[in-house]
Order: sequence, then C-alpha cells, then structure tokens
Amino acid sequence: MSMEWPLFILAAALAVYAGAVLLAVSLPRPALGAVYPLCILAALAACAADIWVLAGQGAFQATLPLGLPTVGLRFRLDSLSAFFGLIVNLGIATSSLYGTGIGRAELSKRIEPFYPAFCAAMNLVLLADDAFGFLFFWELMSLSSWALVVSNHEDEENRKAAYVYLIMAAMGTTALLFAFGGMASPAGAAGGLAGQAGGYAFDAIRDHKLTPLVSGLVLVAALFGTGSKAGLMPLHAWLPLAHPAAPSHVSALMSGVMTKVAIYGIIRIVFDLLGTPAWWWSLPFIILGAATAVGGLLYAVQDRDLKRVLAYSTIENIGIVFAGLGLAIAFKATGIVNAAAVAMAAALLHSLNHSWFKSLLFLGAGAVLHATGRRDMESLGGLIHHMPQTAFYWLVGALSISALPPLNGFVSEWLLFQAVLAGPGFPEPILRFLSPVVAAMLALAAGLAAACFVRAFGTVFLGRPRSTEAAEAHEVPAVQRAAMGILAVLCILGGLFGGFSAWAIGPLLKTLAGTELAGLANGPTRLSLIAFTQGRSIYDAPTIALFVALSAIATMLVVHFISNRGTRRSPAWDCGFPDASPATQYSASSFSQPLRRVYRGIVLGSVEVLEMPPPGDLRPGRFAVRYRDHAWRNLYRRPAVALLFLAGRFNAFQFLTIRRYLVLMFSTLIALLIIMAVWM
Amino acid sequence: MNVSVWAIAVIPIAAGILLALIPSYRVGAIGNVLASGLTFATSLSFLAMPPVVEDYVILDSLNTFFVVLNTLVGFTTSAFSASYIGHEIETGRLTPLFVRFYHAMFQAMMAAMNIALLANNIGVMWVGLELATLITVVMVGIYRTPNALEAAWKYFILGIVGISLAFFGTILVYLAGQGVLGEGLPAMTWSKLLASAPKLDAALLNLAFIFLLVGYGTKVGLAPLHAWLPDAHAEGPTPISAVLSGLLLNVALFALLRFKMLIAAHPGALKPGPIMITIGLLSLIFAAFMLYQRRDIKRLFAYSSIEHMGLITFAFGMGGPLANFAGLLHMVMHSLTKSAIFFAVGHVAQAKGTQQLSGIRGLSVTNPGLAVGLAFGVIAISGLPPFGAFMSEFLILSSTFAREPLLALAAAFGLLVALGALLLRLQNILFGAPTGPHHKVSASSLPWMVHLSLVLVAGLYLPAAVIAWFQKAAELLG
Amino acid sequence: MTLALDVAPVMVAYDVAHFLAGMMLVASFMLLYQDRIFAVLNTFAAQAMLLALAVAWQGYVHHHPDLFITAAMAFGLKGIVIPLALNRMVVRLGIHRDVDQAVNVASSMFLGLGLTSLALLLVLKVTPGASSFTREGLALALAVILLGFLMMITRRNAVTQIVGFMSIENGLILAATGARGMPLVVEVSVAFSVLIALFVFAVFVFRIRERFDSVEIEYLDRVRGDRRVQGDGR
Amino acid sequence: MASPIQSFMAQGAQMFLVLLVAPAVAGITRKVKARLTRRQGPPVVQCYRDLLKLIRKDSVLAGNASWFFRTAPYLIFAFTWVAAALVPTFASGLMFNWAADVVALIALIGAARALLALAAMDVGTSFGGIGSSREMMIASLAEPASMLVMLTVALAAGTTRLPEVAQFLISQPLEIRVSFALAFVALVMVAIAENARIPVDNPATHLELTMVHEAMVLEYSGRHLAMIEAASYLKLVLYFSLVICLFVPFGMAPLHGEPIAWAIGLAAYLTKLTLAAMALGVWEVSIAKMRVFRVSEFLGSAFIFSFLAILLAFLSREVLR
Repeated sequence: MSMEWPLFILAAALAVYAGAVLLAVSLPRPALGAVYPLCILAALAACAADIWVLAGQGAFQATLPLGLPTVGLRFRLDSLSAFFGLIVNLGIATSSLYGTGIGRAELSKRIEPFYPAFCAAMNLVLLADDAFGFLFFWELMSLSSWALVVSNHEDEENRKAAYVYLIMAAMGTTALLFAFGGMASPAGAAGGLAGQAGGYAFDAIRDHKLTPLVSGLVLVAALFGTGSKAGLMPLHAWLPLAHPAAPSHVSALMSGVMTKVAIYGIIRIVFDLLGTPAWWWSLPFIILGAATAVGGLLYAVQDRDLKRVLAYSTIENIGIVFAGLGLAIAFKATGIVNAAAVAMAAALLHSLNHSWFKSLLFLGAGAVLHATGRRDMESLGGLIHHMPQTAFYWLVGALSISALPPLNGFVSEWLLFQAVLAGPGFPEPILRFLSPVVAAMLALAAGLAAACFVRAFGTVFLGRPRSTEAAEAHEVPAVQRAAMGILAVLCILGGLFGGFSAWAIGPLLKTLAGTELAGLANGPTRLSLIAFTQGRSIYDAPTIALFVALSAIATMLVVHFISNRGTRRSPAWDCGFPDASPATQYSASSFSQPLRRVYRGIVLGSVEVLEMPPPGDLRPGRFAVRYRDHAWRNLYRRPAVALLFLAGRFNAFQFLTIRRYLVLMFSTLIALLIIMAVWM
Repeated sequence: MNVSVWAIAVIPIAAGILLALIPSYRVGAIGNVLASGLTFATSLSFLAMPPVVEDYVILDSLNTFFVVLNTLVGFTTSAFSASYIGHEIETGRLTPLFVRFYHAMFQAMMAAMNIALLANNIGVMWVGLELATLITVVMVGIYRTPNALEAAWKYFILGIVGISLAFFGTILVYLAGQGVLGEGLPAMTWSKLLASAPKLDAALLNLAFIFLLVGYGTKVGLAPLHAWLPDAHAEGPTPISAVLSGLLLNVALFALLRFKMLIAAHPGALKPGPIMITIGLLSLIFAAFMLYQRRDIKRLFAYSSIEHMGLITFAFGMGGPLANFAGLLHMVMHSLTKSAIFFAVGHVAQAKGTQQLSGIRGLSVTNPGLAVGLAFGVIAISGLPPFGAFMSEFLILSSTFAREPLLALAAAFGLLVALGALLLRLQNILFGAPTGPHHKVSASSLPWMVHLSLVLVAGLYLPAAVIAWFQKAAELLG
Repeated sequence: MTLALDVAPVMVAYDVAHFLAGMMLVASFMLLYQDRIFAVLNTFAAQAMLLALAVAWQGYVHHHPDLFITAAMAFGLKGIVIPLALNRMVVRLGIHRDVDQAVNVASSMFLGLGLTSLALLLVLKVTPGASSFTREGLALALAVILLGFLMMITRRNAVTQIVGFMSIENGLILAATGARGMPLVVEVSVAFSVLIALFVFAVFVFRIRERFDSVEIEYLDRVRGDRRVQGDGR
Repeated sequence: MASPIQSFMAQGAQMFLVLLVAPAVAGITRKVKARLTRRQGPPVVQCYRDLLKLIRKDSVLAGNASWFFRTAPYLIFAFTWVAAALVPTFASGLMFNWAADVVALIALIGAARALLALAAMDVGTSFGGIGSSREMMIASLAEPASMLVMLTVALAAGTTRLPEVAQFLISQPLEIRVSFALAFVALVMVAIAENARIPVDNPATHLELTMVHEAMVLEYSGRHLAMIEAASYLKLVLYFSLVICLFVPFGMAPLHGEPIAWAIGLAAYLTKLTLAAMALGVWEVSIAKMRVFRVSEFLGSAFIFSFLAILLAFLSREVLR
C-alpha cells in the first residue's frame, strides 16, 4: 500500500474539503472565513500528490463499496487526472487565498458551505473510474456551483442565470449518461445486475469495441455533454449569464477550472475510453472549436459588463482547446503521431495557461467590483492610480490572454500554429482544407483577443475615472493582491518555461497522442520550445525576454545619457481641448464601434440606436448599443417557448368535468379491450 | 397462524377504535403516533422472519419491504400530523371532533393498506384497497370547503369505477384459476395461483390483466386515469397527501405487480411489458408537461407523483433484473422523498398562509430551515445526486438504453421536462424578496430529516442485505 | 333415462340463467334509451329484480344457499329502497323534468351495440375451455358492465350517474355469481351496497347535482383549484 | 552552422544596421513624396535631427499620466527593435535567429502594438481612444493576414525559421507560384496598414478625425515621443526587410559566407531598401487616403488574399513534405 500514497493524500484532501463543508454548516456567519484556509491546505496537498503522479507516471486504483450495487465506486488516479487535478487544485488554492480576504460582511451561509463542496466535487470527477461515479460527481459539481451562482438571489438576473445553468447542466449530464450507455459493454444487457451495471466500469468500457455508427453517436452525445459544460458554441449561451453571477472567486473557479473539468471529460472519453479514433471524429471538434474561438470574442468585444467579457473570452479559449483536440485526433487517426503530440500539447498547455490567466482576470474583476461596486466598464476608469498592484497583475493577465510573448498564452498558441503547419500531411482533403481555416480563425481570434483586452484594460484601469466610485476606489486586502500576484507570476513563468512544461507533460502526451515532443531534448538551451525539430520550428522565450529587457534597459540608459531628463506635468494636450470632462473619453462601447462596423456581418443582431433631438431641443442625444446572442434566441428561448406552449395545451386536462374524465377512463379500457380482441 | 403478521393489521384497527373514543385531540395525536410506532416496530420483526404463506396471508421478499416502508412512512407521517393538526385546530380549520375522526380514520387506512399488502387472497387484497380508497376519499373531503368536496367527489366517482373494474378483473383471475385449482378458496389464493400459473387459461389472464390494469391503474394515478390524484392531493390535509403519494400509490402499484408476476409466469399469456411501458411513458411525459402551469404547490407535487409512478411503471414494463431492481428502488426512494416533501410543504403552507405558489417567495429568507428541507426534497425528487433517486434513475435509463435506446431517450426527455418545471418552481419559492405575511410555525423537522437522510444514504451506499433483498424481489418480478 | 334426468335440469338451469342474464342486458339497453329520470329509475328497479332472480337461481341450482342473501339484498336494496330514495331525491332536487343525455339516444344505442358485440366477441374468444354456463354468464355480465359505464358517461346528473354505477355493479354481481363457487361474493355484494349507500348519501347531503357535470367556467373558477383568478386556494 | 563569433557579429551588425538606416528610409520616402509634389522637402537626414532634438527636449506629461505611460515607449521600442533584429537582412547567419520564428515575430509586433494602444488610452483623452480603437480594429485584420502570409511561406519552406526560409528560397530556381504572388500582395497591403501609410492612414496629418497612429501618440513629447517615432521607423524597415527576405532574398549572404559575400549582401539589401522606400513614396503620392471604415475592406481583401494563398499552399501537392 505504500505505493498508493498519492491516493491517500487525495483522500485526506477530500476529507478536509468535507470537513470544511461541515464546518461552514455549523459555524456562525462571521466565522465562515475559516473555510478558505482549509481549502488552501487541501488544494496544496492535492497538488503535491498530482505532481508526484505526473512525475512518475503510475496509475493508482481504489474501489469503495459505495455507489452502484455490485460495482462499487471506483477511483483511478493516472497522469491525465493528475494533470487536470493540478489545474483544478492550483485554481482552488489561489481562489481560496483570495477568499481569505473576503470581509466578514460578505461571508454568507449561501456561499461558504457550497464552496468546499464544489472544490471536492471537481476533484472527484477527475478521480471517478466508473460511469456512475463520474456522472454522480459531475452533477454534484453542477449542483454546488448552481447554489453559488444563485447565492446573490435578490437579483432577478442571477436567478434566471442559475436556472438556465442548472437545466443545461442536467441536459449535459443526461447526454453524458447516453454517451456512457453507448460505450458500456453489454456484458449483461439481459443478464444479471452485476453483469450489466458492471459494464459501466471504465475498465469494461475500455475493453468494449464499438461499431463506427455507435461511436459516432457516442461522440455526439459526449460533445453535447462536455461541450455544454465547457461553453462550446452554440451551447454556450448559459455561460456568460452564470459565470459572472457568482461571487468573483467562484467565477474564477467556474471559468478557469470547471471548464477544464469538462475538457478532461471529453479527453477521457475520446482518447481513453472510446478506443482508436477515426479521422472524421475530429471534424466537429475542429469546426466547432474554430467557430467558438472567433464567435466568443466577437461577443466579448461587444459587452460592457467586465465579468461577462471575461466569460465570453472563456468561451473563446475553450474553442481554441477544442480545435487543438480536434487536430490531435485527426493527426493521431492518420498516424502523424508527432504532430498529434504537438496539437495535444497545445490543447493541454492552453487548458493550464487559461486556468491561470482567467482566474487572475476574474479575481482582478472581483477586486474592481469590490473596490468600486461596478461591473459596467462605462462607469470605471483610471483605476491604475488607486489600485496599482491590481492593475499591474491584470495587465499581465490581459497580455497573456492576448497570446503575446513572452507570456504563457503565447506558448500554447505557438504550438497550435506549429501543429496546423503539419496539416498538408493529411491524407483527407477535408482536413487539408480545414487546417488553414483553423489557422486563419486562430489568427483572427488572436487579433480580436488583443483588441478585446486592450479595450478592457484601457477602459477600466487607464484613462480618467468615469464615476465617483471609480474615483474613490481603494486597493483590495493584501491576501487578495497576493492571490493575483501568484497567478501573475505563474503566467510569466509559464510563458518563460513553456519548454519545460511541454517536457513535463511528456509521459501524458505519450499515453494520449502516442509520443512526446522529441525535439525538446536537443534544443540550443533546455528551455527552448521545439515542436518538431530544431531546424523546423523553435521558440525560446527566455532568450527573447532577455533580449527585450536588455535592449529596453540599454535604450533607456542611452536616452537618459543623451537627454537632460527633464519632465514637466501639465494638462493633457488633446489637440488643444484641455481638461475636457471624463465623459469625453472613449468609452468601452465607442472603442468597440469600429470593430462592430467591421464584423457587423458576423456579429449578427448588434444594433446601434441613436436618438438625436432636433436642433434647439435641449435634451441630450442618446446612443445605445444592443446585441443579441443568436444561440440564446434559437437554442434556448424558442424551445422554451414551444415547451410552455405545449404545457399550456396539455393544461386543459386539469379542467375537464368528471364525466369527461370518466370518458377518458372508459375509452382507455375500450381501447385496450379492442387491442386484446384484435391481438388474440 | 403467524401472530406478528396479523398484528400488523390488528394493531391499527384496535388503535382506530380506541382513538375514535378519545375526546382530546392532543392525546389522540400522541396515541396515533404511538400506534403507528408500534405497528412499525412489529413490522421490523419481518426482516428477521422466514417467508410466511397461509390461506389469507403471505409474506415474501416482495411485500416485506413494502410493509416495512408502509409502516415507517405511516409512523413518520403520524408524527408530522401531530405537529400539523395542532396548527389546523388553532386556525380553526378543523374542530376537535373532526380531528378525532381523522385519527381513527388514519389508523383504519393504515390497516387497510397493510391488509392489501399482506393479503394472499386476491379478493382480500381487493377489499383492502377498496377500503383504503374509501377512507382516503372521506379524509380528502374533511375540510368541507367547496374545493375539498369537489376533489373528494371526483376521487370517489373515479375510485369506485376503478374498483369495480378491478373487481371484474379479479373475477376473471378466479375463473382462470377455477379451471385448474377447482372451485373455492384455492383459486383465489395468490400463492397457489402463482404456483400453477403456467397451467392457467392464458386468454382469461390477459382479459383479467386489462381490467386490473385499468382498475388498479386508476389508483396508481397513471395517465389518463389520473384525474382524481392532483385535486385529492391538493385539497386534503397535507398528512393525507403525504400518505396518498407515499403509500397508497405504492400499494396500488404493488397489487398491479402481483398480477403482473402472475401473467409473466405464464409463457402463453400476453407480455404486459409493452402496455405498461406505453402507459408509463404517457404518464411520465404528460405529468411532466402538466407541472409547468401549476399554481398550487401541493398540486404541483401531486403531478410529480404521477410522473414518478409513470417512470416506475415504465421500469417494470421494461422488466429484467436490473430494471425491476431500479423500479423497486425508485418506488422506495419516491415514497420516502415525496412524503418528506409534503411534510415540508405542509409547514410551508402554514408558514405562508397559502398554498398558492404566487404567495410563496423568498422562503430561504423567512424560513431557512424549511427552505433547506424543501430544497433537498425537490433536488432529490428531481433525480439529482447525492440522493437515491439519482441511482435508481441512472439504473432505469442505463438498463433501458442497453436494450431500447429510443425508449430511454423518451424517458429522459420526460424526466428533463419535469426537472425543468420543478426547479423553476423551487427557485421561485426559495429565492427573491419574500412576499406576503409569514407566521412562525412549530414545525418538527424530524420527519423529513429522517426520510431525506435515508434517501441520502441510499444514494451513496446500499447495504448488501438490502441489495440482495431487492434482487430477490426483482427476480420474482421476472 | 337417468342420463336424461341428469341432463334435463342442467339444460333447464342453463336456459333459465341465460334468459335472466339476457333480460338484464335488455334492461341495460332500456336504461340507455330512457331519457326521463323516473323511467330510468323504474327500469333500473326491474333490472335489479332480474339480478335478484338470477342470483337466486344460481344459488338454487348450485346449492349455494348463501347466494340467497345476495339475492335478497339485490331485491330489497336495489330493487326497492334505493329507487324510492332516488325518486324522492329527484323531486327534492327538482330535476325530474330534465333530459340529461350528453349524447343523443341513437348514437348511445349504437355505441351500446358496439360494446355488447365487443364483450361477446372477447369472452367467447377467451373462454373456450370454461363451461358454456360460465361463458354466457360472463359475456352478458361484461356487456352489462360496459353498458353501465357507457350510461355513466352519457348522463349528466348525479342520479342517473348513480343508476349507471349500480348497473355496472349489477353486472359485477352477475359475473361473480356466474363464476361458480367464488368465495366472498356475498361480502363483496355487501361492500358494494355500502358503496352505493355512500354514493346516495353523498349526493343527498352535498347537493352534488350541479357539482357533478357543470361546464360553466365561472363555476369552475370558483371551485377547481389552479385557476388564474383565485384568492387563497385552500 | 556558422561560428559563434561570426554569427554574433552578423547579429550585432544587423541590429545596428536597421537602427541606423531606419530614419533614412523614412527620410527617403518623404523626400520622394516632396519631389513628386513639386516641393523641396526636408533633407533625408532630417529624421535623425528630429530624433536627437526630441530626445534632448523635456518631456511634458499629462497630469494623470501613469507609470505605464512613461515605461511604454521604451518597451515598444525594444519589442520592435528585437523583432527587426530577428529578420535576416543582408546575412542569414544570425546569433539569435533560433530564439524566435515567424509566429513569434508576428506576436512581437503585436505586443508592441498592444502596448502602444494601451499607452494611448492612459491619459484619457478622446483622441487617444479614437487612435487605439482604430488601431486595434486594423490590427485585428492585419495580424491574421500577416500570420497567414508567414505560414504560407513557411509551409513552402517547411520551416518557420526565417533564415532557413530565406536560404530555401535562394536555393530554389526562380519561379512564380500563385500562392506566393497572393501572399506577396497581402503582405504589402498589411505592411502599408501596419505602418500607418496612405491610404490607410496619413503619417503627415494632424486632422483629428482621420488620423490613427498620430492620434495615439498625441500626448507624447520629448524622449518618449522620440522612442515611439524611432519604433515606427524601425517597424517600416522591419516590414521592408520582411518583404525582401521572403520574396526577393537574392544576394543575401549564406550562413557562413566570407566578408565578400557579406559586402554583396549588404549592398543588395541597401539597394532593395532604397528602392522600396522610393516605391512607397511614389505609391503614397499616387493615391488618396480612404475613409477609416473603408480600411476594413482594404485589409479584408488582404486577409482574403492571404487566406487564398495558404489554402492553395495546403491543397496544392507541391508542398507535401
């Protein structure tokens, strides 16, 4: 049993989470903060275990006499679960650290009891080794996060968001249930309880081979189940409602971490359970992924709500990850394993990186919300003066998510482009056609992401405050800044040592894609990131960073040597209109106006309403921008309306007279009798 | 002649007579609890008892846990009603005289249901069910408001017609048995019938099954025979709603299952599966849609009972060890959860002074305790983890999917539609700014806590003994 | 000779039973046909008496003396007491003028014929094994039951509803007695009589008349739950 | 592989070369434009003077300019300079060419741009906002286009490393490929947009509503402005060198060439650069500036061209390797 200690540590961590739940239930309100240190503790312990498993690839199994009768609740900790466990627990640790800074007034029985439950559920999903356990914890995860989303329940919008979220979660779970049902080995479809339920253990599923048709259906179901959770378009519409509705450190978990659990689900199903892939499996991944990457941003650059912008950008990043997975599938299926490894590495590392900078950005948004009480970017501005640290960390996050070197977002982006460049190797013309499309979409997404986050950072932190709240903002508590700082450092390190992380996940890549990134071993430095061979493609972040830093410093020195270093302060020049009111600044909406104009064809349903009073009328002119999410209207509203319509029709049955009810009964009887008469 | 088996029927009857004589409603309530507790304690002895088969009484692995469940829920319900009735008297909706009557009737009803469960004679079983129905009719009408009378009346009419049809079915079964077992008692003794099932006249059995399905199906509340159920739940006293949903439906379904076993044991007879699947799915989906337009909280959960009965019937229609297992499990989960919900709802209605959903808002602000209870109940009944219904629904759907994927899809659709409605209501009840007045209620949260903790445990861990027990029953059901 | 002596009573027994059952079916048809309430009541009384005769005959032929109790009850209760009670009630409720067919006579007769043929078809198909005695009895009983049901759903007011239910119940008793040596028949018939008593009682006390099958919406608004315009719905 | 010394020299020489010629290139363009419009025009060296003057002057900061406003210019300059240093100009044996490939190159330029756009919003004037929003709009189209161009060429060369690409192209027999032609057009259009040239933007204007780049740097003065100006000169040269390296690399010195080869390479590079500068001048006087919202069409077509280019590159068998 000494070999099993990672599992023991994880069990202990889970026990701590559970203890935190009980504590939060029992403690009086002001003392609820005690939950967060416990979560940090548990998360760090879990991280240790996960890292150990990642380092020495071993898989640990355990079966508890719980769950399905005669099958039991099975747990398995392999390198894949460990990798995502690392993502999850790092996110939990930082979010909890941020949580320790939450003021007493904001602690509530509606949040703290569910927070550790949410954390534990995410960990358990990664550990589950049978379909029942997986779905059980998956749904538990949704349920606990639902409670967190609805924690601020006075707000009608939040309630709506929570409801939509829960329904989508339930549908996703059902889809996954069918996916597993399709994969389950029919050991005892007719046979005994043990046999049939046993078919739902992952081992049995692995052994069970499927026909192409079945595996295709399973793939669709699995994509629906995990995609709806991850925010894959067009199922995404719940996400920008639900993620911002939660308290910010929970939003960070949901956006940064829970979506990764969904990614884990699809990887587990497609690369592990579903057997050897066929090339056409990759099509939905690539197409939906690329579309999501661009679509998510097209909404993100529109929105005025800071947290919703972040949520939409989450959708975009999920798209990138799915595109990477799609390429990985395609390469693996067509036997181009080294390219498959590159694509897979891109997907995995992007999941990791995104969990970092998205948590950072959400925590920062939370800090802004806490300091100003505003989420609407139009009423913020100039926070860099009052919240310098938060501003700096947020800047790091913004630059990383815009995939700019030498930060971590660029590492995965770079790998993905390298993978695309192997596209001509595809035997199938469709794939050969798709890979440049992916490249184009990704490049477009990168450009838009930069625009989106320049807009966000520029409007919120730079410029002059647009409201008194923004003007009187104050820096958040030290622990919360520390949480953001840690994440910022992680973003930078992740960017500098991408080569190392790519090397570290080698074993995982070997199990998933079939090989690791061979080129890494013989680069100019151990830290240079090499996709295929050194001659073909290479990116050495440390050198670049050093290069930039040196030249920047050198220039500064030279310039300061030449110049007389004089600096005067004076009102802004502004083409000769000094001291204009802050209202004259470019606002978030006006910033996105050129983009709106350009992409109007694509961002359907974005309408600008300008009402200009006639000359002489003293009323101010009004300008409003509204946009409609079409997935929302067509995939959410319309079905709901149809359902309610049907319900209305059915409802007549509540108001029949007794005689009519008797008629119903009688006709049922007669119908059955007639059937009998005919049948016999 | 097994004493404790008879005691299950005798204790409540005696207690009923006694309670009818006790003037003080407080003493009556306590006596009610004591009697139910005693019955429950006696029933516990069944767990250790070998199967009993007598002319009039049978105790096999199928009905043992039904009896235990029945007496348990009866016990908790009596405890709940003790705290509920008090409030009803304070608000003057019931007079002590009626409460006296109510307690007596409560015991009589328990007795009737126990008789129906334990009867080895299909005629006696029928009598038990008829008795239970009539008593509940009276109980539903006990508030004597126009709504209550209207509900009771509807229940009465549909109920007696159903009973008549069921009786005709019973006659047919007797005729079928008569051919083999000769005239008289043996041809109505279920165990003997089952033993010689293959030799019975298949055609007669088929015809009988149709009538029994329609007759007892009315009691189970399967659409389109369900009409009495929602109003009866909504207008009666809440403890009765709890008993109706938690027990009476189960007992009726149990009776149906007995005959399903009989006909399933006959190779030549029609397969009851398709019919039950159709009716089950119909009820499931119909009820799911009906949930959306409800304005009365108790009627809402009444429809959810129809939905779940449909699901269970569907499961038994699918048959096979796993589906039957899941069906039995779901029956238990549903009756525990649903009665727990009704306990909570009863107190909610008292706290808010209305049953109208529009009048119940922001419960989590005004009565957090009740809110938690209700939330857990609804989450459990929607088949979400960590509660037992998740496991049973997982087993039902997965076992169906392995054989008839499309049917599984249909069932899942119904479940999702229902879940949508229930959670929508739940959110509206729990959250938002509270509306209207709210009174403090001396709610005893113990009953629903017991039920929900049982359901919770079942969701995580089924003891091997229980599993073995269910499996035996599932095999009996074929 | 002995053989003939043996056979003859059986034949007679069969003929008489069959005749009585057939008459009951005819009575059911008449019930369907009547649209004046008093006529309905009288016809029902006739049917009840026929039932009494049939049951008594069964008891006599098969030497089941206890069946005489059932017969007596059928005769006394359903043949005399209840019709009289209903008569008074009709007067009290002042509905003796009503024509309460929900479906017009012709179509209901037509439905009735359909049901009868369905019943015969089913039973004759079903019971090739059973004695012809049972078969005929069963077939006619089923027909009576279905017709009673049909009557329940083609009539509007409570009284005729009761009558419909009672004719269903007549059919049941007929079937039960037809099933030779069936235990509990007496008990069941007693139970049913209790039911009917309750039924009548309910109608009598609660003035069920208008509550039974009214279609006026404002009425439903007042009584049925779950309507939009409604105060406290308890 | 070239000897470290050699390649280090190549690297260093190249870094300072671009720095040295950058203002001159801008100067040449201006001069050509002036002459073509019958003006005397400033001397070619004027840009050097301007830079020195700016550096010497005090820098005037707006009242609420933050630390970011002051550090940004140096970062922008550094990013651009490093990017420029990574493009082989006259010799392909570069010390640090392994540090970043074309993808990284595009990203570096993007980083500089993002920093500039942010800096523009720091003071909180309306014009800064105008500038950066338009800049980002342009970038959101230009960046993917340039990325696709790079990938097209890289695809043909089978590597994303510029020196290898250049070597490969030199080694190839001279032939016109459709994909390359499209890529070339797209890259030129992008270059024009990226360097705020007519018809996308007018470097000489201060007419508020039409300007993009100038609007962004409106609040800068003194040494900070100098840095930004220098960065923009560098960027122009960078794009020229890119076009040269990717499409007319002939004469470039091989990885390990003798001094003579270097001399040839240098000469070739300078001539090409001059020609490019003059061509730009001619182009700018020969057409009019377009409305900002027509820019999207201009760049949209660039994007389409580059996409067609890479599509052809992918689907045509010739590049299968």
